Amino acid sequence: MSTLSSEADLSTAVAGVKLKHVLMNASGVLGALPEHVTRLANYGLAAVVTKTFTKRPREGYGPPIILRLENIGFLNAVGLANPGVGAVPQVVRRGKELGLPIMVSVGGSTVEEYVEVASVSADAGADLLELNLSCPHTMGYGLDVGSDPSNVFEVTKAVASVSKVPVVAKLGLSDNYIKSAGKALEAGAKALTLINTIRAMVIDVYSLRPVLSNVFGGLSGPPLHPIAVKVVYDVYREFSPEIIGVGGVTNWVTAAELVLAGAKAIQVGSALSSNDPRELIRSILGGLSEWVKGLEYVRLTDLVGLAHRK
Amino acid sequence: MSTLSSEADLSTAVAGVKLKHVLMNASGVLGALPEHVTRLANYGLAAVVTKTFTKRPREGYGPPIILRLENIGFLNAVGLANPGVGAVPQVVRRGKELGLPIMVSVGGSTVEEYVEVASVSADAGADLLELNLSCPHTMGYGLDVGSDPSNVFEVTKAVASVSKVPVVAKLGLSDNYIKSAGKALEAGAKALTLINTIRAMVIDVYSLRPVLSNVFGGLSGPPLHPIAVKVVYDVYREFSPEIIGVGGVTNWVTAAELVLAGAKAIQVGSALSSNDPRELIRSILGGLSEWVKGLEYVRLTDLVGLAHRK
Amino acid sequence: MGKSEELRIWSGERLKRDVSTHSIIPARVVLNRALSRRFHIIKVRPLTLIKRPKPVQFFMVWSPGVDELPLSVAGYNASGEITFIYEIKGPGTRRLSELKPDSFVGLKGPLGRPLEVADGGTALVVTGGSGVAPVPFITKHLASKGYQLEVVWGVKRGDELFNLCSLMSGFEYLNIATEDCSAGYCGLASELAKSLLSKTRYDLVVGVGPKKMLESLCKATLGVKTYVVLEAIVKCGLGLCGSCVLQPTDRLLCVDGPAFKCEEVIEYLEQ
Amino acid sequence: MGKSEELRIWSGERLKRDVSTHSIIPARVVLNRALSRRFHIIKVRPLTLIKRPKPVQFFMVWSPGVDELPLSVAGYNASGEITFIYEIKGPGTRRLSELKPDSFVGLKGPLGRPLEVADGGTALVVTGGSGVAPVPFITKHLASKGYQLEVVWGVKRGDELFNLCSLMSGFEYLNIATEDCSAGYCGLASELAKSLLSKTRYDLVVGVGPKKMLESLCKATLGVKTYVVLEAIVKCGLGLCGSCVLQPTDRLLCVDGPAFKCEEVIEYLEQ
Ligand SMILES: Cc1cc2nc3c(=O)[nH]c(=O)nc-3n(C[C@H](O)[C@H](O)[C@H](O)COP(=O)(O)OP(=O)(O)OC[C@H]3O[C@@H](n4cnc5c(N)ncnc54)[C@H](O)[C@@H]3O)c2cc1C
Ligand SMILES: Cc1cc2nc3c(=O)[nH]c(=O)nc-3n(C[C@H](O)[C@H](O)[C@H](O)COP(=O)(O)OP(=O)(O)OC[C@H]3O[C@@H](n4cnc5c(N)ncnc54)[C@H](O)[C@@H]3O)c2cc1C
Ligand SMILES: Cc1cc2nc3c(=O)[nH]c(=O)nc-3n(C[C@H](O)[C@H](O)[C@H](O)COP(=O)(O)O)c2cc1C
Ligand SMILES: Cc1cc2nc3c(=O)[nH]c(=O)nc-3n(C[C@H](O)[C@H](O)[C@H](O)COP(=O)(O)O)c2cc1C
Ligand code: FES
Ligand code: FES
Repeated sequence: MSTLSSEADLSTAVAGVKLKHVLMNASGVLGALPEHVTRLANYGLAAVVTKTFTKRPREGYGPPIILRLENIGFLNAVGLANPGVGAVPQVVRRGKELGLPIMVSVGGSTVEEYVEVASVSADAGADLLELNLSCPHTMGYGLDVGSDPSNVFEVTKAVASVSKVPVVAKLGLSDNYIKSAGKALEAGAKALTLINTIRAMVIDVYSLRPVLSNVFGGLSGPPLHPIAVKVVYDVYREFSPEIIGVGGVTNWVTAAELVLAGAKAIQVGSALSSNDPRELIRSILGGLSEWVKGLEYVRLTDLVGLAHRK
Repeated sequence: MSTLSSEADLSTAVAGVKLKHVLMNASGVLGALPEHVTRLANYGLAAVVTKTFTKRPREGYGPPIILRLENIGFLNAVGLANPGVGAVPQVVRRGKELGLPIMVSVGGSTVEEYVEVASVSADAGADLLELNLSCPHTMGYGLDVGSDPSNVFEVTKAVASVSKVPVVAKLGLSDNYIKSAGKALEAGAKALTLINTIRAMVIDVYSLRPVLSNVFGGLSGPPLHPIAVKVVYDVYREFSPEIIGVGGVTNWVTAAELVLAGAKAIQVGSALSSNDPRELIRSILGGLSEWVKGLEYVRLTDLVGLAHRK
Repeated sequence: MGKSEELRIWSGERLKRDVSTHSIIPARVVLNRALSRRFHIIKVRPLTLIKRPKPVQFFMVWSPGVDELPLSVAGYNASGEITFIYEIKGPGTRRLSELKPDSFVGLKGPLGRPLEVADGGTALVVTGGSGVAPVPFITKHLASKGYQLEVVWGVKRGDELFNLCSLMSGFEYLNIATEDCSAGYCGLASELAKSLLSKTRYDLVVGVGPKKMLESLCKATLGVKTYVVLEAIVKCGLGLCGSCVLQPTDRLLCVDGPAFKCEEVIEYLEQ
Repeated sequence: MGKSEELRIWSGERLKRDVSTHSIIPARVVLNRALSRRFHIIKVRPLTLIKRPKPVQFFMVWSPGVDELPLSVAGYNASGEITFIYEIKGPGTRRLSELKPDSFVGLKGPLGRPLEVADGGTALVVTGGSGVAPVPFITKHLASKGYQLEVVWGVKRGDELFNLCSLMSGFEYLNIATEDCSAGYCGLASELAKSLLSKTRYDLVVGVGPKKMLESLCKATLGVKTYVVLEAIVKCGLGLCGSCVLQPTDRLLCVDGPAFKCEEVIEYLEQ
C-alpha cells in the first residue's frame, strides 16, 4: 500500500481553480511581499492569498498592532499596511514561480480603486481575486461596504464585469450578511469568503488606555469560530454557493465544522502564528484525511454542507 | 484599621437604584424561580436580575441547550424557558425578602407583551426593568427588535411611558447598536445593558449534525469580552449614558475594562458556572478594590469611562 | 503524512486531543443490550481522554440529533470505557437502546460532585427502581475505601432483576426485595432497609432511588451519616439554567449533587 | 475580604494571575538611567510571572499610548526583574528614557528563539553600536554552558563606553575598539575581531551589531560556527504581519531569529 492510497482525497476547486487540498492562508497573514509568498508556500498551503492591496501604499498603524488575548483569540489593527498595487505583479509572479495558485486580496475606498487594483492583479496573472468588503477597522475601507448589500453589489459588479479572473467576495459578520452574500453572487462573484474579523477592543487597566494604537481592532482566532460556522451555514442554506470558510481554524476539527457547514475550501489566519506552521498545516490535513476515511467517504468535498442533511 | 476602611468604595447606582457594589448576575443565569433568587443572593451579588419572562410560560428547547466550548466560551440556546409572567410576583417577593434590588428581565414578541410583563413586574415591586431587546435565538423575540432602532424606540417608549419603575434597555451586537442605543435613551430608557450573546453554532464532526437542539445559539463568555468592551466604549463615547456592562466577565480585569470603557455596573453570566461562584464574586470584588486603591482613587465609579480621556 | 498515524481515531481508535470544539466528547458504543425486562446496559469508549469519573458523578449522554440525557456512571475501567445502566422511560432512552455497537454518542462530563466519604467502617447501600444504576460504581468505591458493606435492592417485579452481583465487587451481601414477592424479601426496599438498620450499626448509609424511599430512609437513619442520591431535570449540567433546582431549597442537583446529606434536602424530600 | 491580600498588586506588588486580558503584561519601572552619552539602562519588574527569557530573546516594550518597541533582554534576575539597555533613536526610545521609577510599561514576550549552542569550548562575542544590549545576557549564558570567552566591543566615540564588565560575568577578556581611537584598539570592531580570529581558534562566534559588521564577521569566520543577531522592524512579533522579513530570504526575524547562522542570512547581509 503506498502512502498516497491510504490518504483521502482532499483536493478541491474554487471558482474553477483546482487546489491540491483545501487549505490556504487567510488574507493579511504575510502575503504582501514575494518573500512572504515563498514562506507561505513552505507552510504547505494549496494556494496563497495576498495581503489586501490598495491603490496607494499604506504604512498601516504603529505598534501595538496585534495582541494575543487571554480568550485565546487575537486582536489586530494592522491598518491594511501594504506596499500598494505597484507591488502586486512581483508578488503574483512569485506565486507562479512556485507553481501555486494565487488569490489577490483587493481593497479600496472607492469603486474605482477596487477596479484598478483588480485590473492590475488580473493582468499580473492572479488566479483569483478576493474582494475585501469587510476589513472592519479602516475607515472608508471594509465594513462600511460589506454591511450594505447594495454597496456589495456595486463593487462586485464593477470588478466582475471587467475582470477575466474569477471574483470571490469576502464578507464579515453584519446584520445583512445573507442579503450581502446574495447580492455578491448576483453581481457575479463566483465564490464567497466568510468571514472577516469582528470589531473589538482591549483596554489596559494599568494605564487606563486602549492598547492598540488604533484604539480598536478586529477579533480573530478561536473566539470567531462558532460565529463563522453559523455564517457559513446560513449562507450555504440560502444559496449553496462556493464558500471559502475562515475564522478560528486551529486544527482539523475546526476545519471540518466549516466544511460540514458548507465550505469547500478553508483559510487559516491567526493560527499561522503557531510555533511550527508547517506542522500545523500537515496535522490539519492529516486529521481531515483520517476523518474523511473514518466516515467512509472518498473525497473531502463529498462532506461539504452535510450538516444541512435532515 | 478596620477591614472596611481598607477597601475601596465599590458602590454604584443604576437609574437611581443604589447598589452596594457593581456586580449582578446576567439575565438567564438562574433567576426564574424564587429558589434561584436565594441562590444568587448567596453568591454575594449586589442585585439580582431575573431570567427573561414572557407573557406565557415557555418550555424552552430540549437538551443539549448549553455547551462549553474549546474557545473557552459558551454556546446556549435555552429558548427563553421561563414559567411565564404569572411567576414574576413570587420571584420579586423573594428578592425583597432578601433585601436585594431586583431587576426583572422583560421579553415579548409584540409591544403589548412587553408592556404586560413590564406592568406585572412593576406592580410586583421590581426595582428595575430590563428590556431584553436582543435575545438572539428566539424567532420573533430579540434580535429582530434590537437591531432595528425604530423597534427599539417603540418598545422602550411603550414600556417607559406606562412604567413607574426605571427601564433599562438591553441591546446586542448589531450594525446599528449606536443608533439603537440612542433611540432607547430617547424613548426613556434610564440605562443600557450591553451586550447580549452573538449568534453562533457548533457542528458535531462525528454525527455531522448541529449539536444544539435548536441548531444555533448565542455565544457568551470570554470570546465576547473584547466585543462587549468595544460596544460599551462606542456607546459611552456617543451618549455617556448609564451602562451595565456584560460579556465575558470572569475576573476583576475583565470587569475593570468594562468600567473604563464606560460601564457603571457589571453583570456576570457564564462565569457563574465556576466551581465556586461565591468565591468568584469575592475575588472580582477584591481585585476591583485593590485596583481602585492602587490607582489612588476612592470610588470605583470615579473610573467609569476613563479610557476615553485623552 | 508523518504524524497522521496518531490521527487514526476512527479505524484504529487511537486517542487524540482536539477531537471536538465543544464540551461533548465523542464516544463509540462498545456494547448495548438488555439486562432484564426493565434494565439495559451500555458501554462506551470515549475517543479522547476524559477526566476520571468518580461515584456518583454522571454524564450527559447525547444521541446525536435526538436528545441528551443524564446517566450515572455504573462502571469505569482501565481502558477508559464507561458503563451506564438505564431504563427505557421515553423517547431518549428508547433511542439509546437502539444504538448499535460502533455508533457514536456524545459525552458531557463527568458532572456533579463526587461522593466524599471518610475511610472505613460499615455501610449500607439502599437502592430501588432505576436507582440501581450507579450502585456498582458506588460499592466498588466504598470497598476500596475499606468499607464492609451490604446492599439492599428493591424492585417491583422479580423479572426486573439482573445479576447485579456480577457487576459489583467488594460488597458483603446483596439483599433483594420484590414487591411482587417473587424473590427475596417481600416488600419495599425501604422496609427491608429499616429492619437491617434496626439490627446492625452502620457508619454510613447511601440511598439511591425514588423520592419516597429516600425520605423514609432519611427518617430511619437519624444520627447515622446518610447520603441520598437524587434525580432532577438536568439540562445544562453547569449550574446556569436552574432546571435542576431542588425546590424549596436553593440546591442545584447538577453542581451540588447528585448526592446530598439528608439534612440538606429533607424539605425537598418531604414535598 | 479573605483572599484580597493576594491581590495587592499595586502597593504590595504581590504576584497574581489574571492581571491582563491580553498578551501585554504590566511591569513597573524599577530604575531607568543613562549609562553613557549613548546608552541607557532600564530595569522593570513584571506584575505577574513571565516565561523565563533566554538569550537572545526580546520583548516588545509598550509605553502606554506612545509606542511599542522591540528590546533585547540584557539581564534577568532571580526576582524576575528584566533589564534592557537602549539607545535613544526616536520618539519611542526618547519616551522610554523619560519614564520614572514606579511608572508602568507593558511587556510582550519573551519573543524570538533562544540562541541554542552546544556545550563548552571557546567563544568570541563581537558587538558594535547598540548591539551591545543583549551581550551581558549572552555572555552569562555562554559562561554557564562552559565556554571560555572573549568579547570585542566597538563604538564610534570613547564617551559611548560604559562599564560593560560590571554587567557581565564569566567572560575571559573584554576588548574595546573605538573609531575615534580614544580607547582600546583604534578602528572597527570587525577589524579587531578579524585579528583575534587569525590568532586564536574559536569554536563559536556570536556577532551583534550593524549589518556591515556582521557581514564582514560572517566572511571572516567561514568554517567556524557563527551566529549573527539581527534587527528588523518588528510589529507583531508573532510571524503574522511580515514586517520583519529579512529580504531576499523568507526568514522572519521575530519567530526564526533574532539569531541566525551566517549561511541562513548571508544574502540579506550582503544586500
Ligand atoms: C443525575 C442523574 C442521573 C441519572 N442516572 C440514570 C441512570 O443511570 N439510569 C437511568 O435509567 N436513568 C437515570 N436518570 C434518569 C434519566 O435521565 C431519565 O430517565 C431520562 O432522561 C428519561 O428520558 P426519556 O427521553 O427516555 O424520557 P422522557 O421522560 O420522555 O424524557 C424527556 C426529557 O425529559 C428529561 N428527563 C425526564 N426525566 C428525567 C429525569 N428523571 N432526570 C433528568 N432528565 C429527565 C430528559 O432529559 C428528556 O429530555 C438520571 C437522572 C439524573 C438527573
Ligand atoms: C529584536 C530586536 C531587538 C532590539 N533590541 C534593542 C535593544 O536592546 N536596545 C536598543 O537600543 N535597540 C534595540 N533594538 C532597536 C530598537 O527597537 C529601535 O531602536 C527602536 O524601536 C527605535 O524606536 P524609536 O521610536 O526610538 O525610533 P524611530 O526610528 O523613530 O522608530 C519609529 C518606529 O519604527 C520602529 N523601529 C525603528 N527602528 C527599528 C528597529 N531597528 N527595529 C525595530 N523597530 C524599529 C519602532 O517600533 C517605532 O515604532 C532592537 C530591535 C530588534 C528588532
Ligand atoms: C494580522 C491580521 C491581518 C489581517 N489582514 C487582513 C487583510 O488585509 N485583508 C483581509 O481581508 N483580512 C485580513 N485579516 C482577516 C483574516 O483574513 C481572517 O478573515 C480572520 O483573521 C479570521 O481568520 P482566523 O481566525 O483564522 O485568523 C487579517 C487578520 C489578521 C489576524
Ligand atoms: C444560559 C444562558 C441563558 C441566558 N438567558 C438570557 C435571557 O433569558 N435573557 C437575556 O437578556 N440574556 C440571556 N443570556 C445572555 C446573558 O444575560 C449575557 O448577556 C451573556 O451571556 C453575556 O454575558 P457572559 O459572557 O457573562 O455570559 C443568557 C446567557 C446564558 C449563558
Ligand atoms: S441543569 Fe442547569 S442548573 Fe443544573
Ligand atoms: S514582526 Fe510581524 S512577522 Fe515578524
